[in-house]
Amino acid sequence: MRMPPKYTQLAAQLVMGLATLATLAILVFIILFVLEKGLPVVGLKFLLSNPQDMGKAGGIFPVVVGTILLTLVAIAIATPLGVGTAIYLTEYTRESRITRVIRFGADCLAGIPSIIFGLFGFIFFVTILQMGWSILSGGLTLAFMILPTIIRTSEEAIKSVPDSFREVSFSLGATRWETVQKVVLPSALPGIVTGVMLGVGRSIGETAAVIFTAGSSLRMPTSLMDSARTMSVHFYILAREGISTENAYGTAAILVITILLINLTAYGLMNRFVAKNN
Amino acid sequence: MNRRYLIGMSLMTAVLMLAGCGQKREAVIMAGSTAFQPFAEKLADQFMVQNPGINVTVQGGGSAVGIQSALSRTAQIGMADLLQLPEEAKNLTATEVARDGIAIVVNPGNKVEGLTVQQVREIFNGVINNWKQVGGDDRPITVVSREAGSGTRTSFEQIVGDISLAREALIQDSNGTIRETVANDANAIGYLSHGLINEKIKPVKLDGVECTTEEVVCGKYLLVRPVFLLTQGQPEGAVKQVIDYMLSAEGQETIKNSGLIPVK
Amino acid sequence: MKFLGEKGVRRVLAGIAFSAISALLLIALFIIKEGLPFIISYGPIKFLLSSDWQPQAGKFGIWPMIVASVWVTLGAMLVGAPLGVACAVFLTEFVPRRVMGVIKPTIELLAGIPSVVYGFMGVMVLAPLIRSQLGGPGLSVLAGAVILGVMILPTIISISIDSIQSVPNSYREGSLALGATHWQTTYMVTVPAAKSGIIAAIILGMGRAIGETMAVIMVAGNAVKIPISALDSVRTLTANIALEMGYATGQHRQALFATGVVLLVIIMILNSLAGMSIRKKAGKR
Amino acid sequence: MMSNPIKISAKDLKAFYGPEQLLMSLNIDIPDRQILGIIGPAGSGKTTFLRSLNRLNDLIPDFRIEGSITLDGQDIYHPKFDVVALRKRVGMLFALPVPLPKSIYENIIYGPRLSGVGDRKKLDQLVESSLRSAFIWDEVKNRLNSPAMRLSGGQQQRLCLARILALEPEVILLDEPCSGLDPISTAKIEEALTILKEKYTIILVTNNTKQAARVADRTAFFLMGSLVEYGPTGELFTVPQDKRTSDYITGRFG
Repeated sequence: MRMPPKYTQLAAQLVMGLATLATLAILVFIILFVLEKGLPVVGLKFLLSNPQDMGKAGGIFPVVVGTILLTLVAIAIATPLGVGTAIYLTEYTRESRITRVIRFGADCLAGIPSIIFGLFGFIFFVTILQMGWSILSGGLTLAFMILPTIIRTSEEAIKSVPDSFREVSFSLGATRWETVQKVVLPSALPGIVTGVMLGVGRSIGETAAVIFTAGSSLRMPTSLMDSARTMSVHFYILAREGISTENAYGTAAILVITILLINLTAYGLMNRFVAKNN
Repeated sequence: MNRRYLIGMSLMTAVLMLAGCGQKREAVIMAGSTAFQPFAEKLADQFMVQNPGINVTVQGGGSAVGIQSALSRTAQIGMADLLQLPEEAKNLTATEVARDGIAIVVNPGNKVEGLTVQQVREIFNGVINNWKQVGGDDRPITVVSREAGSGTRTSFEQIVGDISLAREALIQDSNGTIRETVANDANAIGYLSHGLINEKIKPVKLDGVECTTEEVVCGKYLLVRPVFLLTQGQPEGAVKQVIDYMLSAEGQETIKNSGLIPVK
Repeated sequence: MKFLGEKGVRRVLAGIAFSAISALLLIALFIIKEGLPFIISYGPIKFLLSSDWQPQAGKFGIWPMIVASVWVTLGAMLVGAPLGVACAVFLTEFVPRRVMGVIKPTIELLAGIPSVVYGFMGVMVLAPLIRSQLGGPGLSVLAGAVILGVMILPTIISISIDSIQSVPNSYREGSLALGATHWQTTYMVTVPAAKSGIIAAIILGMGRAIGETMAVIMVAGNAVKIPISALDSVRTLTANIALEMGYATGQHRQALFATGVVLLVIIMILNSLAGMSIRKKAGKR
Repeated sequence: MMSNPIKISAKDLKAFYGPEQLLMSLNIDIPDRQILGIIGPAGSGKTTFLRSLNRLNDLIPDFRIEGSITLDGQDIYHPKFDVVALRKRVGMLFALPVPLPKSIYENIIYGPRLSGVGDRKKLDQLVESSLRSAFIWDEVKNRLNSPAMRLSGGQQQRLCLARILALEPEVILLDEPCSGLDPISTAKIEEALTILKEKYTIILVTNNTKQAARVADRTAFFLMGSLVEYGPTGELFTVPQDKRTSDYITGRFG
């Protein structure tokens, strides 16, 4: 049975449109559900005061600080490593056994369950390297975890920069590194930022690996060597242990808002950048 | 971009170095049993009000983490709530600071008020699988247990005896999740720390004895397990101060008020 | 980095490029060191294929967990991959750019929602629904697959969108100019051109699904049992590790690390298969 | 006409891509400050030859070259020869205009800034003079900061030419620079070239034999990787020595 192309197109569009609608509906439902349950608790006071009685009452200030610090450490370590790897793979080598090994390594790393990262981080950073349960241990573990995401997305982004840009740059007397810095990276930036945002998302959202490496102390961290509890861990403990469902949803709502703000900022910066050049 | 990055890195290094030198307060880290963690946090807070020079941090992870971290000195005090400590822990000094009753709980909508030890055994073994067999409605039983190795589960199984858990049993990894699962499922039965009973679930009598602090202290209630603090060698210095505080009248009073059973 | 010179830069980058593989090796080394001796001493076949998991009684068979992991992951891919790819294609090819500009950030926002929130939604909304509508304990393979499938949607969608968008417009124009409809162009030119990115997206999504721990623990029920139907409660390999690690000592602890080894091997096999299929499809490239 | 000194000289030049040989033992001397036109059918090795002159072929894996090319008597394939410096001396204009995704101004100063020119005033001057030399200054002088991508095809190609001029090179390579342009833009580029040859050595690969006849001082005819005929443009087009040349320029094959 062959349908005329026009009807195939309509059918395809309909099916995909419905799929999209369903997907968006589910995702929007989750956001609205969290916000609806969480927003009533949220306020400046909730955000900026210390928790009391294991989080049953009071706010989540130390948790917010812990989350930000942990994510920053993870991103600060993983971004240069990930983007550097992507640059090496696309710009500095040809397809060879080495690149295949590196890619395979990255893919495997992407598949490693967070719990294994947690165990590893606990044995290696916390115990052997004597960093203890700390933001640093947690950040390093998370950096390992988000590294493959950043490598993969940056690689795709860098690959999609047209070769002609590189040729022009070389023909104008640029070295490879200058070409990478001035032409390739700027053009690939939106894709790289997407990767980093995904990485931020994963670090903020991680629970298992964080509990084992950064611990779950509810106190305000005073240095990177202090233990800290992230918002996800806080949510998990509050919700699962049934300490306070309200504060759990409040924490989740703030998580959602935080990520929204980060994304908006990144998009704003990126759009300005793209508009300037195209 | 590179320069900014370098500056960022150097700043971070600087912060790390400061962090290394800046800590003048004596630090005590406690880690282990998730069941005892909330109580330890509360006790630590009270302790630090009286001893501002000592910083006590409490981490979870589970009893095994408590033993591991005490052995590796990642934590000065390990917390374990096992009835019998494993081989690895025999070089550690164990101090019992509290006891904990294990309550058998069902959904508040359940008619059943009490069970015998034999009935509990058969329910968890899967021999009894409908509530009508123990005087309830005609509904299947959803058994909810803890993960293998859990202090609560080990103690529960050892005291009840002869339990080979039904394959269908749902497994939850903490007291809180057992409580939530039983609260959400009308057919469920589970067991949890006596201190965590609330209005969302209903404890049942075991052989006619209610799970209350009084019954536990006078030894009538059967399901009880100890909470140990583990240290390398005899506790001394700040570590001793922390443990002594927990054993003091005030500490034990807090333990009692929080729902655990004091040892003294 | 000017002071490094071209050669210096190359060397630094080569060093960096090995960070991922060294991280992998380091992790694998630790897990294998702790887990492999146990597998050998206990007997690989008994460990992998027996379905008795009773750590207290010294019985360690992980076959039910292997089956469960496969079921839940497959289920999640069945939910996540078609929805995600369809959504990405529709958004890039059939929706005005301006609308896309709003939707894509929203989707990326969802990538940041912690898995535990998805898990909690599963416990509060999905599991009761399954329990009342379809029967069983609610915490089940189905619940796990749906929650994981939804959870990996943002990852799949956002990476797929990026790769579809990077297909040069001249391809589309070329095809349209030859009289193909918009859909034919999408399906015969654009999507094949973006295939490597889409597959990468699906692999990343699958990685997340296999590796997810907390959400699965919350919604799958964790019973050690080979599932017969989608309504049965199951325990995945990851859940097995995370559930019991807190309390495991001695042989039990080794058995959990051994579970990690098995997980690692499964993931490597999956990745090799995926990698092979990409290379085959991509042909000479 | 051969009075100008030799700028570039290729001796026994062979190029390979994997097992395939693209250039068959080529010998050619290119005089300074003239326009050399290279004509020949597709696949005759014109572009390969052109890209060997600034070693852009180095970027292609499996590409290999034998023989020698000298620039002012220096072997540019000598291991110690600085490729980056070479490319600054030998600029190249591609078949399709490729403005970098930056503003017009930034496109022009891309090369100079890499060579370390940081003085704003000097850069401003450089931008104006190179845009003027490429006959595009009047069209863009009021929007130097707008994205180069927004220019029309013909403007983009002249911008690319200006970008090369800003490098102050010695040699300019042009690879079918007008293949995508309208006659007016083409005329502007050709006009620019005839003026530029007073300062630069220009090598123009073209598919359009008439263009070679119009602007080139000397013309070379390539066929299947070999140099068939090479001489002053007038002679090559009026009295070709080789039958294949006359067949090609009269349009009988190719």
